[in-house]
Amino acid sequence: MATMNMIQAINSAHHNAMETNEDIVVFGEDVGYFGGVFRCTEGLQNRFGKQRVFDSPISECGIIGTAVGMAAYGLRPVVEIQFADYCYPGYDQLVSEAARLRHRSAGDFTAPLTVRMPTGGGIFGGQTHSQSPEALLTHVCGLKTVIPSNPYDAKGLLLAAIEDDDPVVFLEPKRIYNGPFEGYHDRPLTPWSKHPDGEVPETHYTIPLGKAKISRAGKDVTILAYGNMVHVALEAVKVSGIDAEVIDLRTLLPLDIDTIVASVEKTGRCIIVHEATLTSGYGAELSAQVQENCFYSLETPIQRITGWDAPYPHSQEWDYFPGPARVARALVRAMEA
Amino acid sequence: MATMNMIQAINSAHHNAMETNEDIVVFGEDVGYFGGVFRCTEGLQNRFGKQRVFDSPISECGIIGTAVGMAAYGLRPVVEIQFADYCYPGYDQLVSEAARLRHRSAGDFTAPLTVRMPTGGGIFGGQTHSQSPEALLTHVCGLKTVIPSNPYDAKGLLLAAIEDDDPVVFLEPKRIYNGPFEGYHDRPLTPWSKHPDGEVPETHYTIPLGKAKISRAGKDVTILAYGNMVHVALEAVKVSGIDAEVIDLRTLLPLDIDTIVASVEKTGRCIIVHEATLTSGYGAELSAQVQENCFYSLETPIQRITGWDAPYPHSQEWDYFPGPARVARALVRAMEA
Amino acid sequence: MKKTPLSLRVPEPLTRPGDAPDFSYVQIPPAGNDKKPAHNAPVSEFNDLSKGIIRVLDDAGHPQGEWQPTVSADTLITGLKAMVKTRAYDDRMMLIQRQGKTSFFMKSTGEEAISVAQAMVLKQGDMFFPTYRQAGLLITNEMIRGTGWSTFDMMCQVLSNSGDKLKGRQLPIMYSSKDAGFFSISGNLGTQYTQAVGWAMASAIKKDSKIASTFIGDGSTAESDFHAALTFASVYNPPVILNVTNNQWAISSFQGIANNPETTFAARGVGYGIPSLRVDGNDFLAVYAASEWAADRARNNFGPTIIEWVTYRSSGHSSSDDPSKYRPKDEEKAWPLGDPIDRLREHLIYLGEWSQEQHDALEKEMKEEIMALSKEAQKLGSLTDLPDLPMKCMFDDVYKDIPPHLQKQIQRIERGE
Amino acid sequence: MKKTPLSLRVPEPLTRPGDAPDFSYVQIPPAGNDKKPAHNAPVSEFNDLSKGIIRVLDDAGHPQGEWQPTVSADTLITGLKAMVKTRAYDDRMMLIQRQGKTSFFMKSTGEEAISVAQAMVLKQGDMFFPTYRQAGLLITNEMIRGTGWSTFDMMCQVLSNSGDKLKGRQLPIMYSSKDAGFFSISGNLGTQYTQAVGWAMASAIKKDSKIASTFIGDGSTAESDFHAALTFASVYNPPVILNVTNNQWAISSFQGIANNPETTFAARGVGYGIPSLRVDGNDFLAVYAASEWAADRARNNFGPTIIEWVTYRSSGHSSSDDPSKYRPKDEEKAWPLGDPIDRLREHLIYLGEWSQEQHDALEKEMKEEIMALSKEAQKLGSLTDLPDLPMKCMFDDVYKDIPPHLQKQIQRIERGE
Ligand SMILES: Cc1ncc(C[n+]2csc(CCOP(=O)(O)OP(=O)(O)O)c2C)c(N)n1
Ligand SMILES: Cc1ncc(C[n+]2csc(CCOP(=O)(O)OP(=O)(O)O)c2C)c(N)n1
Ligand SMILES: [Mg+2]
Ligand SMILES: [Mg+2]
Repeated sequence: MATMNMIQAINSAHHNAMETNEDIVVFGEDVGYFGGVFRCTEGLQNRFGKQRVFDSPISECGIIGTAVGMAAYGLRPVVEIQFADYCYPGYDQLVSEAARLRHRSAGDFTAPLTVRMPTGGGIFGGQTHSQSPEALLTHVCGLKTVIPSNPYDAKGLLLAAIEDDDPVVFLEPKRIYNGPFEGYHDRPLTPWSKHPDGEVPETHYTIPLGKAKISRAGKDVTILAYGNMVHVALEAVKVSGIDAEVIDLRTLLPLDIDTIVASVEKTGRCIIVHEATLTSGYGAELSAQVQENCFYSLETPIQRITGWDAPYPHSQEWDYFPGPARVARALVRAMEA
Repeated sequence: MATMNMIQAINSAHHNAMETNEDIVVFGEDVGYFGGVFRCTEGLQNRFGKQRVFDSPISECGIIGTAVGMAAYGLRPVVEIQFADYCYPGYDQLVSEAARLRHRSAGDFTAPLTVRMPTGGGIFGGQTHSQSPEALLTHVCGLKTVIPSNPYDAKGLLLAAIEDDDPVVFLEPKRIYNGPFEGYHDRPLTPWSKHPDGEVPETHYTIPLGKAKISRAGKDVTILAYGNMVHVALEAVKVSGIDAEVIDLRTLLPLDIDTIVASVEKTGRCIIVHEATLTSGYGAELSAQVQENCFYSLETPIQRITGWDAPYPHSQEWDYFPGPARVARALVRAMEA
Repeated sequence: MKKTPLSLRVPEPLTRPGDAPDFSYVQIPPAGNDKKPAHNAPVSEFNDLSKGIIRVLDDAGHPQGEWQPTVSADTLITGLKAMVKTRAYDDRMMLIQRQGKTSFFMKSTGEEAISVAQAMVLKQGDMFFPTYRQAGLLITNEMIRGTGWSTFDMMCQVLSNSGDKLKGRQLPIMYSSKDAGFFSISGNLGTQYTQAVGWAMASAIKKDSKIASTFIGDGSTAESDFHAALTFASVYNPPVILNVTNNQWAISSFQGIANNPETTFAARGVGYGIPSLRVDGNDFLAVYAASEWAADRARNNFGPTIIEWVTYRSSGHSSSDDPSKYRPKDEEKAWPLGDPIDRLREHLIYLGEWSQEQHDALEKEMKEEIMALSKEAQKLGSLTDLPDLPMKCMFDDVYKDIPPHLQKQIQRIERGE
Repeated sequence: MKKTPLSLRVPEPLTRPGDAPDFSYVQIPPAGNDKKPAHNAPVSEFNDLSKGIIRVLDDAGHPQGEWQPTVSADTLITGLKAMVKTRAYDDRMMLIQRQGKTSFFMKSTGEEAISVAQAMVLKQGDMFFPTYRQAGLLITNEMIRGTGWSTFDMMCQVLSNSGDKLKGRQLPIMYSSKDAGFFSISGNLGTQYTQAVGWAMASAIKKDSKIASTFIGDGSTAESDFHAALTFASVYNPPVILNVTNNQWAISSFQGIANNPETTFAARGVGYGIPSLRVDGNDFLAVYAASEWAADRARNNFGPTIIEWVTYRSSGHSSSDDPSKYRPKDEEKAWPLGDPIDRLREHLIYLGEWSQEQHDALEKEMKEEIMALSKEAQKLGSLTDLPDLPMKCMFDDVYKDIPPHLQKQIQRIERGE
C-alpha cells in the first residue's frame, strides 16, 4: 500500500492496465513525452514506448474518432481530453459513434474506449476550464459515466472503466487531484496523504461500475453527491450538525438507484449537490428518480444545491460554487420544512 | 388568414421577417436553390437573392460558427441544421460560443441567431433522423430553446425567435410538419387544413418566448408536453376519459413554470411526456421543478412517459414511441395511486 | 488602387432544370497521360497527379499508359459481373421501396466501378469504412470471397425483416459486416473517415499487415472529420486509403459548394503532405490500378493515400429525392466520363474476351438472380409486415450487458406501463 | 515487392531537454528572394510562396526585394514602440501573476511583430478575431488610434479587479474590445477562425468595406474550426486574413504533431484553393508587407489570404507551463530568425533613424510607463483582493434580459439559500 494523490492513483491505474494488456494505448494532447498538463500520464511513454503512448494533434474530434476506430480494430484506447470543457468538438464521435456502435451493428462492432477528462472548477480557471458536463453525457444511452471522489476510488474505477467493454467517460474532478476539498478556498488544502482514501495499493484492483458508496452513514437526510462535492457534503454535515447520510454516486450512469432508494426511504429527506449549472443538470435526473421511487417516503421536498445557471465565472468563482455553507443551510431547511 | 401546414407557416415567417429586416440571412445545407429537404425555405432565394439565402457546405460547425460571426457583425442569421441529429458537429460553436458570447464579453458582442432543426421521430428515419436532443440544449445557459406544436405557434414563435436578441434553437417536430399526429401511425394523418391551428395569418405576428399554452383545460391531472407529444397527450386524454389539463410548453428554456405550478397545484397530479430518451431527458428537469414547487400539492408521483433509453430504432419505432395508449395508462395510474 | 465593393461569392452550377447539361467545367485529359510514381515518392510529385484525371481506358476502350494494371481478363469479367449485379440490386431494391415495402433506399448507379474494383484489390482482413454509396463492396466481397454478408443479407436489412442481422435497428442500406471487412455505416456524415485512420493506426501499432480504406462524398469533405482524419493521417502515416467520391452532387448542392474551382479535392491532400491522386472513377482499370497502388503503398508502410474519384451520381440522392428539381433532366447522359459498366464491357469486347450477347445474358441473369433473391427475402417480411421482434430487443446491445436501469424499463414494458 | 512491417510514425522534435538546440529543420531562404504576385493572381502562383519563407530584412537589417513595404521611418518607430511596450506589458503582468495577484497569464514574447504590424495595417472598423497571443493588437490600437481598450483596461482585466470591463468573468488575457476591433477571446481553441469568416461574409453581404483578420496557432490548426473556416472561405471568397502563427510549439507538442515535414501550414491553404503566403514572422517589414498585401486583396473583393507566420514562442506556454520539461533550455536563443524587436531596431539604426541610446531610453520609458500603469491598476484591486461584485452580477448578460428562472436563482441567493 502506498500513499497517492489522485494524479498518482490515475497514473498507477494506467501502469497496471498497460502492463497486463498490450492492447491498451494512451494518447491525447500533451500526454506523451510531457505526461499531460496535469501529469496523469507521466512516465508512461518512457515505460511503454511511443507506439503505445503518444501526443495527439489538438483535435478532440480526431482523438475520440481515431479511438473509436482503434477500439473497433480490437485495441483499448484510453484517451485524455485536456479539459472536459473541450469535449464538444469530439461530442459527435462520442454520442453518435462510440455510444451507438454496438447497438447499430447488433454487436458486430464495439467501442471499448475510455475517455478521461478533468472536470469541474474551483481552480480559478474561468468558464472554459471549469465546466461540469456530466448531464450532457448521462443523457446519451450507450455511454457510461464515472466520477471518483478520491484516489482509491479513482484507481479502482479507472481500471474497471478500461476493462469495461462499453465506452466509458471518466471524469476527474481536478479540484481534488491533490487533496480533498471541503469548499474553503481560503484554507490550506489537506493533502491526500493525510486522508484514508489516499492509501492506494500499487497492484491491480477494480471497483465495479454502477455501485455507489455510503461515505457517511446517517439517518436524517440523504445527500447525493459525486466528485469533489462529496467532500463539500461531508463538511456541510459537520457544519450543520445534522445526521445526514452522504452517498458518493461514483458512477452516474448506470446509477446505483437501489442504494439511493434505501437511504431516502430511511431518511425521508434528500438533497442533491453538484457543481454543474442547475437546469437540466444531472441533479434533475436524480431528483426525478428519487421522487418516482420514494414518493411516499418523502417528508420534505428534494432540493438541488448546484452551480447557478451562469457560465462559470473567474473572479466570482466562490459565489458560483455550491460550498458547505449553502449545503448546510439546505440541510437545515430539509429538516425544518 | 390562410390555411398552412407547419412547413408553410415556417416559410411564411421567413418571408415576413426578411421583408422587413434586411439583416436577416438564411443558409444551411440545401436551403438555397432547392429550398431545404423539408422545403421550409422554398422560394426564399428567388425572392431575396443569393446574397441573403444560400446553400452551405456540409459542415454544421461551419454553419453555426459563421452564423456567430455574422451575428457579431450585426446580421441576424437564421440557419438550418438538416436534422437535429446532426447538430453535434456544431455543438461546440453553439455551447461555447453562441451561448456564451454576451456574458463573456459583458455585452460587448452578442449572437442573435436562430438555429432551426427538424427534431423527433415517427418517420421511420432510423436512429440518425429521429433524435430529440432538447435536453442537451436546455442545460446550456445562454441559449433559448423553443418547440412549437402547430403551424400557428410555429410561425409566431419563429418570428419571436428571430427577433430575440439571444441565440435561440428552434426545434421543428418533423412528424407534425403536415398534420397533427395523435400517435397512430397506422391511421391516415389529418392535414393541418382541418385543424384550427392550421389557420395562420399571412402577416407578421409573434408569440412571446417563455409562455406556455393550455391546450386543454382539465382538473384531474396535469400533462406537460411539447411538440408532437401535445397531440399524443390530447389523444390520451380522450382515450382515458380522464379530465386532464394539457400544457403545451412551447418554450423549454426559459420555462413558463408559473403556468405549470398553477395547474399542478390545482390537479395534484402530473405526467410528463416526451419522445427523447428518459435518463437526463428534459422530463427530469420538469419533474424536479414540479416537485420543488408543488411538493405539498402532489397526490401521486410525477410520472415520465418518454422514449426508452435506446437508440431510436428503425423497425421498432412504434415500440419506442410513447404513444397515446402508454400515456393513457399513465393517466389511469396517476388517478389510482 | 480602385476599390471593388465587397460582395459574397455564391457559387452556382453551370446549369439548372430546363438548361441543357454542360460539363465544360470538367477538364478531361487524354488517357494514359500520367506518370505512375514510386510508392515512396515525395509529396511534391503529386501536384499534377492531384489536379488532372488519371485515365487508363480511352474513349475507344483501349488501355493506355503507365497506369495500366496487370489484370487478367477473368478478373475483369468478375468485376463486370459485380457491377452489373450491384446495379440490378439497386434497381430492384428501389422498386421495392417504391412499392412501400421499406422506408428508404439509396443507389450507387454510375459509381459501381469504384467500390467493385477496390473490393477486388483489398484483402480479407482489411477493413472498409464506407458511406451509404458503396453497396458494391459487399456484393463483390460475396462474389469473390464468399465471406460476410450476402446479397440476401443486404436485402433483409433493407426490408428490416426477420432476416435482418441488424434486427431492424438501422435505416435501410446502413449495412455492417465485420467478416466482409465492411464497417457499420453511420448516418452522421464523415465520422467513418477518422475512424478508418484510427483503425489503420491500430494495425500499425500492432505491427499487423492489414490496411483500412474509407470513403467520403464530395459534399461531406466539408465535415470536421475529414480534417481530423487528414491531420492524423498526415502526422502518423497510417496504412489507409482515403477515398473521396466526387460524384458532382451532394443532395441538391453541386460540388462547388464544397470546394472552389481553383483546386480539387485531391489537391487538398497534397496540402496536408499526403500523396494524392485524382482518378477517372468510371474507368474500371484506372480504379483498379490506383487502388492497387495505394493499397501496396499502405501495406508497405509508406502511409496514406488520398484518391479523388471523378464520377457522377446518375440517380437521385435517395428514394426521398427528386433531382429534376435542381439539375437538368438526363444530366447523367451527358456525363463526359461515360458509364463504368459500358466502358468495361467495351474494353472486354475490344480484348476479345466478351461479346454483346454475353453481356445481355449477364444482365438478364443478374436481374433474375436478384429478383429471385428479393422474393426469398420478402418471405421473411418487410417493413409493412413487421417481424414480431420482442420489444426488449431494442435494449439489447445498448450496452454489452443490460444494466439495471434498462432492466427496469423492460419491466415497465412488461407491466404494461 | 518486399513488405516492410507496419509501424506507427510518432514524430519527435529533433531535440529534447539536455540536447543542444537544433533548428536545422527550418529552411531559411535569403531575404528578398520572393515575387510579389498580383492581388488576383491564380492560386497556382502560390505554390512556392506557401513553401518557402518570405523575408524582407536580411541578417544585417537591410531590406531586400519586391516585398519591401512603402513605409515611413515614423511608422516603423511606432511599430518598434508598440513591440517594446507589448513586451514590457507581458513581463510586468507575468510578474504580477508570479506574485499571486492573479490566476494566470500568457506572453507573446518573440511574436510581437505579427500583431503590432498587422494592427497598424488594418483600419478602424475592421475586426480581429485573435487568440490569447495577440495582446499587441490592443496595445498598438491604443497607441495609434486611441480607441477601444487601453493598456490599463487590459491590466484590470488580468487582475479581475473593479476596473475590469469584463466584470471578472473571464480568465486573464481573454480580452474583448469591439471599439478596438478586437473580438472577445474564447478559451476553446479555433472557434474564432470560423467566426471571422462569418463576420467577413457579413461584411460582403452588406456591401461594406470592412475586413476581418483572425489568428490561430500551429497546434490549433488541427481543430475542426480551422477546416470549417477554410472551406467556407474557399467557397464564398470573403474578405478575411487567416493568420497561422507557427511558433513551433503547442504547449509541449512541437509543430510536427500538427503537420508533416513534407508540407507547411500555408501549403494547406493552397490545397483549399486559397492564396497563401509563408512569411518570416520576426521580420517587422515582411509582416507589414504581407499583411498589407492580404488586406488590400480582401478589401478589393479578391477574397481570403492565408498567412503562415514562421516564428518562435520564446516564453513558456503560459504561467502554468515550464518549457524546460520538454525542450532544450534557451532554445529561443538559437532561433534562426532572431528577435523581432532586435531586428527592427537594427534596421532603423541602419536607416539612420534610430540609435542604441534611443532604444535603451525607449525600453526604460516603456518599462516605467507599464510599471506606473500597473500600480494604478492594482489600486482597483486584484484577484487576491476581490472587488465586491454583487453576486447577481454573475447573472447579467447570460441573456439580454434576466429571465424568470435566473430571477428565481437571484432570489434564492438573496434569501440566503
Ligand atoms: C452530419 C450530417 N449532416 C447532414 C446530413 C444530411 N445528408 C445526408 S447525405 C447528404 C449529402 C452528402 O453528399 P456527398 O457527401 O457528396 O455524398 P453523396 O450523397 O453524393 O454520395 C447530406 C447533407 C448527414 N447525414 N449528416
Ligand atoms: C478545444 C481546446 N482544446 C484544448 C485546449 C487546451 N490548450 C490551450 S492552448 C493549447 C495549445 C495551443 O497551441 P497553438 O495552437 O500552437 O498556440 P500557441 O499557444 O503556440 O500560441 C491547448 C492544447 C483548448 N484551450 N481548447
Ligand atoms: Mg456527392
Ligand atoms: Mg504554437
